[in-house]
Amino acid sequence: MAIEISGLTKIFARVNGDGREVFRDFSLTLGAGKVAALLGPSGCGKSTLLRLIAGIEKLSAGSVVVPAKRIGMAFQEPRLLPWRSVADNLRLAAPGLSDAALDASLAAFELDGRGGDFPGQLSLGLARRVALARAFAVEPDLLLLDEPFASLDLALHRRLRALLAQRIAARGMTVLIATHDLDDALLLADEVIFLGGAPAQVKQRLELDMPREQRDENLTKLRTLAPFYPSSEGEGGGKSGSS
Amino acid sequence: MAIEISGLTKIFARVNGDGREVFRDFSLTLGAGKVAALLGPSGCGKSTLLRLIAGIEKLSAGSVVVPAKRIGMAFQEPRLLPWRSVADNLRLAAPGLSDAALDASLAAFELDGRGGDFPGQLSLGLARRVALARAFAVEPDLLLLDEPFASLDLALHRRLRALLAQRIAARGMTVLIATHDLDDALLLADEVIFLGGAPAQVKQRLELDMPREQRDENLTKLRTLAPFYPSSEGEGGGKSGSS
Amino acid sequence: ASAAEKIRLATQATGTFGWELAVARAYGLDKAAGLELETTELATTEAGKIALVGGGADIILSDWLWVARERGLGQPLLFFPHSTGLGAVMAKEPAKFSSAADLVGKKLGVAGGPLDKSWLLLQAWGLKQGVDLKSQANIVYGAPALLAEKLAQGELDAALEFWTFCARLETKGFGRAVDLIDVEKDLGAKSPVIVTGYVFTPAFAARQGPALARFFTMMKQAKKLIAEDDAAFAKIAGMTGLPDAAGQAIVRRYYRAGVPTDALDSEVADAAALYKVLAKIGGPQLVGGATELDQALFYRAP
Amino acid sequence: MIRLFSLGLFLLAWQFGAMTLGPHHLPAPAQVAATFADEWRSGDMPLNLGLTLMRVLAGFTLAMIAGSALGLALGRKPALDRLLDPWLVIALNTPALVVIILAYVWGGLNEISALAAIALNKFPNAVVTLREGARALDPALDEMAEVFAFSRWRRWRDVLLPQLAPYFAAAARGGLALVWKIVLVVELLGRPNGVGFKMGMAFQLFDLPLLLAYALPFVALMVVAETFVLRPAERSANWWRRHGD
Amino acid sequence: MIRLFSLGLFLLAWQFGAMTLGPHHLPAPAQVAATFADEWRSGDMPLNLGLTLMRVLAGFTLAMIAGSALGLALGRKPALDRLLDPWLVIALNTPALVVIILAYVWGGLNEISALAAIALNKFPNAVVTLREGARALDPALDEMAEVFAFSRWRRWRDVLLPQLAPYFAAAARGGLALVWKIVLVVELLGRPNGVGFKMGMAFQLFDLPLLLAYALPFVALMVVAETFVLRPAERSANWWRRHGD
Ligand SMILES: Nc1ncnc2c1ncn2[C@@H]1O[C@H](COP(=O)(O)OP(=O)(O)OP(=O)(O)O)[C@@H](O)[C@H]1O
Ligand SMILES: Nc1ncnc2c1ncn2[C@@H]1O[C@H](COP(=O)(O)OP(=O)(O)OP(=O)(O)O)[C@@H](O)[C@H]1O
Ligand SMILES: [Mg+2]
Ligand SMILES: [Mg+2]
Repeated sequence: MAIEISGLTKIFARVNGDGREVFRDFSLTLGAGKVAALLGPSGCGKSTLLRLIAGIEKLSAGSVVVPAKRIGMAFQEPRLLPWRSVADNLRLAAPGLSDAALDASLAAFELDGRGGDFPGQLSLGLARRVALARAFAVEPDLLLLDEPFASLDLALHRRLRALLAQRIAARGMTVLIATHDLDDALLLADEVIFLGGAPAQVKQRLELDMPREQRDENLTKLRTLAPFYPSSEGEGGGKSGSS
Repeated sequence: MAIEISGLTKIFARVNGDGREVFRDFSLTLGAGKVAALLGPSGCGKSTLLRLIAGIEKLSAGSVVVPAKRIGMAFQEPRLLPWRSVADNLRLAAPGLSDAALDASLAAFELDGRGGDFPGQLSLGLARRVALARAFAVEPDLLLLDEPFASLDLALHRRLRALLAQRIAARGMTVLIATHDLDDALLLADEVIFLGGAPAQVKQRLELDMPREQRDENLTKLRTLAPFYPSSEGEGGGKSGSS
Repeated sequence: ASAAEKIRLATQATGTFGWELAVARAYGLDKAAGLELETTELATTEAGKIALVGGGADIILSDWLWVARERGLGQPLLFFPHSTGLGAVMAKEPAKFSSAADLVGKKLGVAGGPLDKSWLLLQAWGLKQGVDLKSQANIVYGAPALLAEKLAQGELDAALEFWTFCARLETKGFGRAVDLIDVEKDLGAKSPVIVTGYVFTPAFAARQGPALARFFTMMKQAKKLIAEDDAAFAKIAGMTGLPDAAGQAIVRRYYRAGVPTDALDSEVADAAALYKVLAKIGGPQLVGGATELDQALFYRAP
Repeated sequence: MIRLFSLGLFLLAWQFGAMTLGPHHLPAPAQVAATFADEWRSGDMPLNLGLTLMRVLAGFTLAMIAGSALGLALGRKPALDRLLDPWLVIALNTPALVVIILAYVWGGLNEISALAAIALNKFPNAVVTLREGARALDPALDEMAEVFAFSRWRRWRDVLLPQLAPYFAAAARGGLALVWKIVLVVELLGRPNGVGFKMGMAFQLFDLPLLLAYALPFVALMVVAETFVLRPAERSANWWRRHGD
Repeated sequence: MIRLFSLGLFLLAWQFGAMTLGPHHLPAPAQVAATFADEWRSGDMPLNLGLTLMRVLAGFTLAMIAGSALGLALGRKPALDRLLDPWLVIALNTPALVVIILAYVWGGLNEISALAAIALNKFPNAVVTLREGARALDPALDEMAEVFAFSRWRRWRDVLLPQLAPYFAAAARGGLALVWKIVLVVELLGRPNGVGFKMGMAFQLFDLPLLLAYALPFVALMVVAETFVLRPAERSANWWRRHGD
């Protein structure tokens, strides 16, 4: 069962009265059990799309059909309950979580010994990892990740990306990842969707057939598939890439 | 006048009673008018160090001497006043800001037309740009940036990095940037400080003499100066770099 | 014999009604009369009115002016005399305030507010002497207890008080400057006029006529005991709120003076005479539309 | 407008209640209105209502300003809070009657004692509410204001006040009602005028229409103030909360 | 302990005040204590205090539960709020005297009317405070709970309650004090027992020591409850706020 977005229009109200139209007559289908990555300039509507799919944003027109499923989501900010410990934040989202599973989950996201901390005692990177652990802890059928690896050092970023690839392989789930990192998309996604414009449109779609385990070695080659998207590779800073 | 940190100890209290020691007998001197970049694994203490320098975190022992200066800071989260418009958030921090300067400031961070929005109406990337614009709007002598370019698409990241380099060149200020992106450090800093361990220590210091305007072309060469730090360049995903 | 008939009473905790009931019980008068008295003690007199209107009590103690007013408003209550006790203007040096002219420009406390009947009588008395006390004296309204205290503190020159407070003030060395009994006479009453009485609904009277008669007789006996029998008074001396015998004696003297002695007809005539005076001063606010006393308010046993 | 409809419903319910319960248990709206008109024409109503309103305003302003200031101080300085909290609890729980009597006994039966009694009764409530507000302040925004060296005034107006607004709203709404109720008792016990004085008289006569005629104008005033002042002000102040959808 | 010191200071101030003003203006602590002991021995104090406490508890519980529920509903459903707000303003500003009289007149002079009057007086205050709390709820956390399909109970206990805690604290602290004050008036106007009844008598006799002897035990009780129950509970519930430094 796939996610079907058709004729979607989303207009946000503004103080001065006229609205901001983020989507107009936008349609998109995502296959069940597939991993899709969303890329696009800051403010184009990635988070809004995830929120619409999660059912926490009202649509102005059109329809978003998401088969009733167990959803795991990592918001763009951690969104932990500040008055509950890290362990309790996980347990609240996944009531069935055994103590062993909890410890394993914390360990996987390199949060050992942090179960008793309160969110206010975490660095942003730690808090975001807790939010990731929570999204996985519910054993979701649909996983929505909004910039999952931001605020992490690169080494950690890579380890967690590998972890995600592993888990996707181990357990079929539909995954939607909004990210600014082309590598994340190339290494994880079955399909990369490049958004752009206002209202947002699908600028490009890229299908990736290569088995995920082979992609690491072929990353440089994969990057050439999206020459229009600036990659961090080698081409230097300042001047390049006016989106 | 430089920033002098000597014998700094910082212990955070925890629920179970024993503290978490983030710094123990930590010393560091940063030259006046210099740009320093702080790198280190997530949770090692970068933000805490910036907060100590900004004077909003109490020390447990030691001393942090910061010459009385006008401070501009971009926190790791946007920290805007949700009940004030974007324009008012800037004006409140920089009361002397003329309307023209305000518009120019918004335009520089690609926030045109966003002056009337409230923070709750912005995407995270937009909000973080507002926070950056605010830090610059006060015309600081000391600029503290905590992951300034996170949550931005790469193209925008580069344009803003170039903008920062420009502004540093135009106007002498002491700048301290916490980042996870080695390129940011290599392209902007006079000195790169690699933190690590718990309690945190300076693992490496790297002085960069190359004039900033020549660094873009030489980025690949510069990266070789920090072979121990994983760079996004070409070496592939998953396996590499256990910090 | 059939079970004792039940009458529900609401009394004010510190009032004389309570004393009388206590004596009646102590001497078994209630049993003798075949009555079962269910008393609810309340903290204020107004609470009694709530009790009666809300159906929580059969008999309360109130004044006939209020009953007259209620009748005017369509609530046909009935009244039976209880006491003639009235207050007085009290002062440290009573002799200095014996005429209305003496009160001009003075700070005069008035307990019970602008519609209190003692105050209306005092005004009428003043007007007869050509003094409008309401405008010519410096009037301070307030709760009686508070005014008594203020008089004692010296903040007031004189205070028109209820008789229970007059008694307490006397124990502190204050004296009666103007006695309301004299005022009543001055205004045309032949003898002390009824002030308070038992108030009840006609429905209750119709239902419990015989019991009511026995109740009134019983109360009369109790009053007599308190007034004349020292042993009886000793039983309720503690309820006066005064610790020493001297003070209690003063209260008892006031109490005795308030026991009604006249026949009902002459009481009614005096009341009617005073009503005209009160109606003129109090206005429709006090009496409603009527200018003549509705004499049917006085209950007469069938 | 929905508020008008709601008010109409209230009047209807009242009228219906009066018809079922009888005028002696609940006077009908028309009867109360007639009594009000009489009192207004006689000049009693404007005078007493005016005096009471002035006392309410003065007492409220005094208590809110002093109470908020102390409440904020206690919420932000735990040491001060520990020191003064027992006094606060005592002040909060001392019955109005006691406060009013003591005020009158100490200060004399005059306007100043009355105002002091009013303010003293409301004061601890404002303290308690604003203290909770101050405790719930977001330290992150405080830090931001600190770093950017906000002036005291801007810190107060732009950082603290918006966070405290709901607490102020609660303290003010509940507080205005409380002050009004206290003013009534204060007037009942020792003032020669005002709505409370008049209601005391009405109560002595057990005159329900008169009682309601004096009790309701203030209520009506508050409904009007709520509709035309408080609500619209809150709506615009809270625009940012609605997140624009 | 600082609280003990503060209480000692209070007693000292009281004693000093009594000495300066004289026992007629302010009875000394020892005198009040003696009166209290007398009343306790006679059995009057335990009886009346007990009854009053029960009324306070019952009225408070009733009003807090109903008031919070309605307050939350109004804060989260603007349409309902617009419909019921005028009624709320009316309920909030109707003088206690009027509510109490009407309750007694309609329901008779009994315990149920008394409780209804108590609850009705406090109810709108709880509504107003909790409504502000509900309006200030963070929608981001609500969304999170929605996505993770929190059960109603967990959403309430773990997401909403902690956000509402300061509003509950304010409503409870101010509310307990308010209920106690209303109970006094309710007892004064129509109960044959309780502290309010006794204080009414003491006032009629202008017996200040007796008045204070009945007024203060509840105050003392609240100081004890604050020290040993409320404060420690709040301290541990608010650990997360202190951000561990
Ligand atoms: N609640 C809201 N009210 C008004 N406008 C909103 C709201 N939420 C988002 N927007 C606007 O909708 C547009 C898309 O926002 P969205 O958060 O989806 O962007 P994004 O692609 O996730 O950006 P980023 O990469 O910066 O996170 C932006 O212009 C934003 O300002
Ligand atoms: N208020 C606090 N109370 C307790 N512990 C804290 C607090 N703030 C930070 N810490 C702890 O101090 C350590 C350093 O935190 P800091 O925020 O400085 O890390 P960081 O280097 O900025 O990490 P990141 O890259 O994830 O932002 C972390 O272990 C964190 O959990
Ligand atoms: Mg986003
Ligand atoms: Mg950090």
